Amino acid sequence: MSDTYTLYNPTVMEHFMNPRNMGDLKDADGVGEVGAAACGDIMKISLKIKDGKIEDARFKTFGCGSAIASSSMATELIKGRTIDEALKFSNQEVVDALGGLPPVKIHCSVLAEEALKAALEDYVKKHPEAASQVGAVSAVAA
Amino acid sequence: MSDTYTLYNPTVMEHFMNPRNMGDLKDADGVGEVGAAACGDIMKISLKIKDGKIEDARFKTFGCGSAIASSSMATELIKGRTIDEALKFSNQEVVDALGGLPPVKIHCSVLAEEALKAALEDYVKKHPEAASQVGAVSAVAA
Amino acid sequence: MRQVFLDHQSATPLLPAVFEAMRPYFTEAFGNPSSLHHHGLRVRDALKQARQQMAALIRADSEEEIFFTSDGTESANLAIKGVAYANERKGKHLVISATEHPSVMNSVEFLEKQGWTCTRVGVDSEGIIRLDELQAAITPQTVLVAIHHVNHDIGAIQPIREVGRICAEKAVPLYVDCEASAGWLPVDVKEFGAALVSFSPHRFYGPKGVGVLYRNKKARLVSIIHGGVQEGGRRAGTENVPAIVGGGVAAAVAVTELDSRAKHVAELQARLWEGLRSKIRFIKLNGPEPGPKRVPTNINISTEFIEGEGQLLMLDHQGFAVASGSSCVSKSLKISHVLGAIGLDHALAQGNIIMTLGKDNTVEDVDYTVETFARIVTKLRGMSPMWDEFERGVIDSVIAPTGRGKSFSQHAADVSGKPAH
Amino acid sequence: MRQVFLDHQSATPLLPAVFEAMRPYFTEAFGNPSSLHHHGLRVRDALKQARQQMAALIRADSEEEIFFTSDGTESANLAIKGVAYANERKGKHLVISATEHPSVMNSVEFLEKQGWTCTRVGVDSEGIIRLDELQAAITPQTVLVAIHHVNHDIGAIQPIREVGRICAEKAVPLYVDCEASAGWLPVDVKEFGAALVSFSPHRFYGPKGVGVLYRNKKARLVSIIHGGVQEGGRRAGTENVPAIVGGGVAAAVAVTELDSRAKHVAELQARLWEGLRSKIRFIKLNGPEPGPKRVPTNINISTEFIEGEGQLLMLDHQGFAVASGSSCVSKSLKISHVLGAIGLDHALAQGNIIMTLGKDNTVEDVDYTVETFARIVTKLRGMSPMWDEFERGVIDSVIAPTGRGKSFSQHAADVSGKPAH
Ligand SMILES: Cc1ncc(COP(=O)(O)O)c(C=O)c1O
Ligand SMILES: Cc1ncc(COP(=O)(O)O)c(C=O)c1O
Repeated sequence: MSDTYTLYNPTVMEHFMNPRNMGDLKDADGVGEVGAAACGDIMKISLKIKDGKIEDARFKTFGCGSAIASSSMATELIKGRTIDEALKFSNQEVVDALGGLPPVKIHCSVLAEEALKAALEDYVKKHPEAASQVGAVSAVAA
Repeated sequence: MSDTYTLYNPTVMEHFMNPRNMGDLKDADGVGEVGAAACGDIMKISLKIKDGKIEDARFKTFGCGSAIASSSMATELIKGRTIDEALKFSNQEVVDALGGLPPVKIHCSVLAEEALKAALEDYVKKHPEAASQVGAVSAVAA
Repeated sequence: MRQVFLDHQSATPLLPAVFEAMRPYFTEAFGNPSSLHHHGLRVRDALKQARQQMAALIRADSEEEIFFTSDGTESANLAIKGVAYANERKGKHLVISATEHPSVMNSVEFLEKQGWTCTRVGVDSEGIIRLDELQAAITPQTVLVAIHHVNHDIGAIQPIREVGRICAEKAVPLYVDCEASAGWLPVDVKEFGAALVSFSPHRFYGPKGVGVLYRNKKARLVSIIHGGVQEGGRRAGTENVPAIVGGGVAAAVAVTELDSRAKHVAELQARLWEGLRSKIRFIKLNGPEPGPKRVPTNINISTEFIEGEGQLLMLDHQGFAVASGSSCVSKSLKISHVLGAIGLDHALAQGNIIMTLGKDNTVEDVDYTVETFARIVTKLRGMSPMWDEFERGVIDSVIAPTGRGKSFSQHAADVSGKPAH
Repeated sequence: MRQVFLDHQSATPLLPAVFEAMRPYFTEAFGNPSSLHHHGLRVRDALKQARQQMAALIRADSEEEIFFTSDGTESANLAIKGVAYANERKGKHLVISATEHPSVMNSVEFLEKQGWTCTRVGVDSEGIIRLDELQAAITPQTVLVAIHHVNHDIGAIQPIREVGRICAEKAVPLYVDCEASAGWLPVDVKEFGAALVSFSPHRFYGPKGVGVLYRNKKARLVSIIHGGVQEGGRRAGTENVPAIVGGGVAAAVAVTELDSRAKHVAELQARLWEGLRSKIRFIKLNGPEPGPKRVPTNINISTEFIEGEGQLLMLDHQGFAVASGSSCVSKSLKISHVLGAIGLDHALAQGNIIMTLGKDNTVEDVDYTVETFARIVTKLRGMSPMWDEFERGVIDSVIAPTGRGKSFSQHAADVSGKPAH
């Protein structure tokens, strides 16, 4: 049956079928869109940031099940974090929180990390006043 | 079951299981023993000849089922024939009378022909007086 | 949950009659056909009957032209390498189409490493081989032409009689991979002018574990799996007797049911494509329209702005089994080379879904599929940044261009910093 | 008629539990393991379990070291050619024993045509490999040593641990063909020091249609059947799911029953040989005496002055299934190369019979076999000119020479005008 035999583990499947934070944020403070050339996945993350903290996050993803689940999980994890914390975010957190991804799909979690960082970078570009708080951004994004 | 699925056809099997003319002839007039180098088969045919006619024939064979069946059938066929007729004997008669042999086993019937001819040759050697009747022997045996 | 199986290209359930035919060969008639005692001879007889049944399916003259392998892949390997090695002194050039199955493509690649050369003949946008290119590709060094009858991905039926005529003129043996057609379309080795033909009963309700290779006696072929002298010295190894027996019965049933099966799936195929096209915008059929140029089992579509694996997973979750040629579903992370060969846009290749019909599918299955699939497309487009960007005029549709925005490939290259393919 | 099956080397009936395990995979769980939907994933899980069961039988660390092929022959081809091709740049020399199965011998011959060289290491008169010769045969160019665990014809158990030690010292991977031992003798890939091990469940009450290749992750191996990326890219082609599942269950049963099966057949083996030797004159056991150097399933005898096929046929007619290494039973009309390698006299090789015991054979079977066989020997000797000539002192016995007469070979040469071998 469909529930017993699935390509991904139940957590991944649950995030794929019922993704959290799907959509766009009106008046987002930062938006990042990244793509994986080989696989054709495209991921977009929008952030609402207030007082150096991520208040809200949304994603849209063109990609496979694990790409959708990864963006769902990444936006879940990142909410409430400070920019500094968010800059240290690693794809491994997504993999762990999802209870693992097939080896060939790890790049989906990397894409989620990249989309998040692109969104933070966009935020800093649009909010130069925040640059002091997020000194590390350019280093990371370089 | 053993009767339904056999390596050879029922005629061959019958001649193998119940060979005709098996044994040696006391006071044979001609005995021929031939062998096939490759396969290791050895076949011996003894003949009783009277008035230029084969009165009786016996065989002994070291060899596979089709070698035994071929010698049984060859001795059956040859009985009652004149020496001249016997000299024209061909392995194909054995194959036909047996209702066919697997291609790889045709050489067994050839061996039977050879054993018969060797026995006839032996007869002529031992009975030079019969040479006139059997002018063709040396040509055939050569 | 209601189950709709639309992946008959990858698997078919065993016919009950086939299972019953196989059953005695597991425990009762368990002999080895190489044995000389009655246990062996009994199964040897059974293999002979299966050979006759296979020969009848493809209208071969004699069961002695039928060799058993383990699957369609091995049959293709044997055809390609077995002919190449047998004719090494004559020449070391092969000709294949650009859309052959990987079992052919990769056999050829292996030979290329060993010093052979190969010309891959292109196909048109429907996936039909270019006969003029084929004609030009054959050289005096060519020892084999390999053109499949029907393509596994897009269902395109190749003009095999014409191919056969060209090969006959040039006196080069033709190998026709009939894996995607045998049991569904008539195959006639003589009409095809084929020296070799392969197929596999697991594609038409027979068992896994057996492949068939027909070889015309005039074609030279050496073995590629070495050992004992099973299969007339062309394939060593203990024969998979139950599967061979079952495959023979599946072939016999296919001979009698071929026309009715083909008619049934052709009706469903037309209805399925009509339903999808009318309910879903920005959807494209890959390969020829349903009709004489397309195998009646296959529908291959690209749905724009969404990716194939997601579609497949959501369909699976709803009880629908389908396949996809998207790069995300392949272990190699590459799109199907067939979609590449017909020049399909990369974005459309990513949105690929393959539905293959079988004799047990119904009109209700088809309507239910269209309805469910339309809902899934809406859901996935709602999640897709591409759909949003298309609606906002940032990127354009390939299927129905609006004249606004850049291409998906350009956009993907912009966001990833690298070209999309 | 009473049936006594004494050809377990060529075939074993399926265990009922194995058949039941396979059954759902024909019609219900008929999916293709490459599919991403639940039909495919379900059978993928089943394959994983079968891999674990296979790994357990040979004490491999991980199921990821298990690859499925179609039979023992293909596994041997993959081991030999797959390692040879993978290490082509390192060297092109192989070492095997002179008594390997044809699947090994002929794979090597094929490679020899492609530029490889091979040293065939001799065996003693019992069929045990000469370790000093092996040691000397390995060169810096050697990329693989292939020595079987147990010989298929004469049941000789090779000193694999010593072979493994030599290979480890020389840092050359060792491939051990365990087709004639797995399921009957303990196989431990690590104790053996084996980089590759092959076997096939049809030899221990599993189904035909599946072979197993264990490969230690450190050993380089490329695929020889090309196509899709099944089996971790090591074997393309649709997996034979029911057979793999059944093979796994057969392996699991073998793990638990190995000791009792081995003990049972060892008792029968001793009784059979004791019975034959005491009832029949001029009979010889080929290979080691029953005991630690001989697999407990196998009795290989030569009965002097009569030929093997005839013995086999008469036994079959009485309901007994056996095999023979005589040239008359082989399609190539050659005696088994194993009998040649142990230096067996040609006449004795012609009189060869192989009886292989199974778990369902009984003491009564054995006694009945001895009795029937003795009668058949008498009948055939009565028909044999050789027996007569021996009695008359024209030719001598090889087994118990009397000092009178010439050898069979000399006699055969004399009557045929050509040497006997
Ligand atoms: C056209 C074609 N050729 C060859 C094959 C390989 O056959 P098998 O899966 O039996 O190994 C396939 C399998 O799908 C196919 O579609
Ligand atoms: C020692 C040995 N290796 C390999 C094989 C070949 O295995 P299969 O018959 O499964 O192809 C056999 C078969 O009898 C064997 O005995």
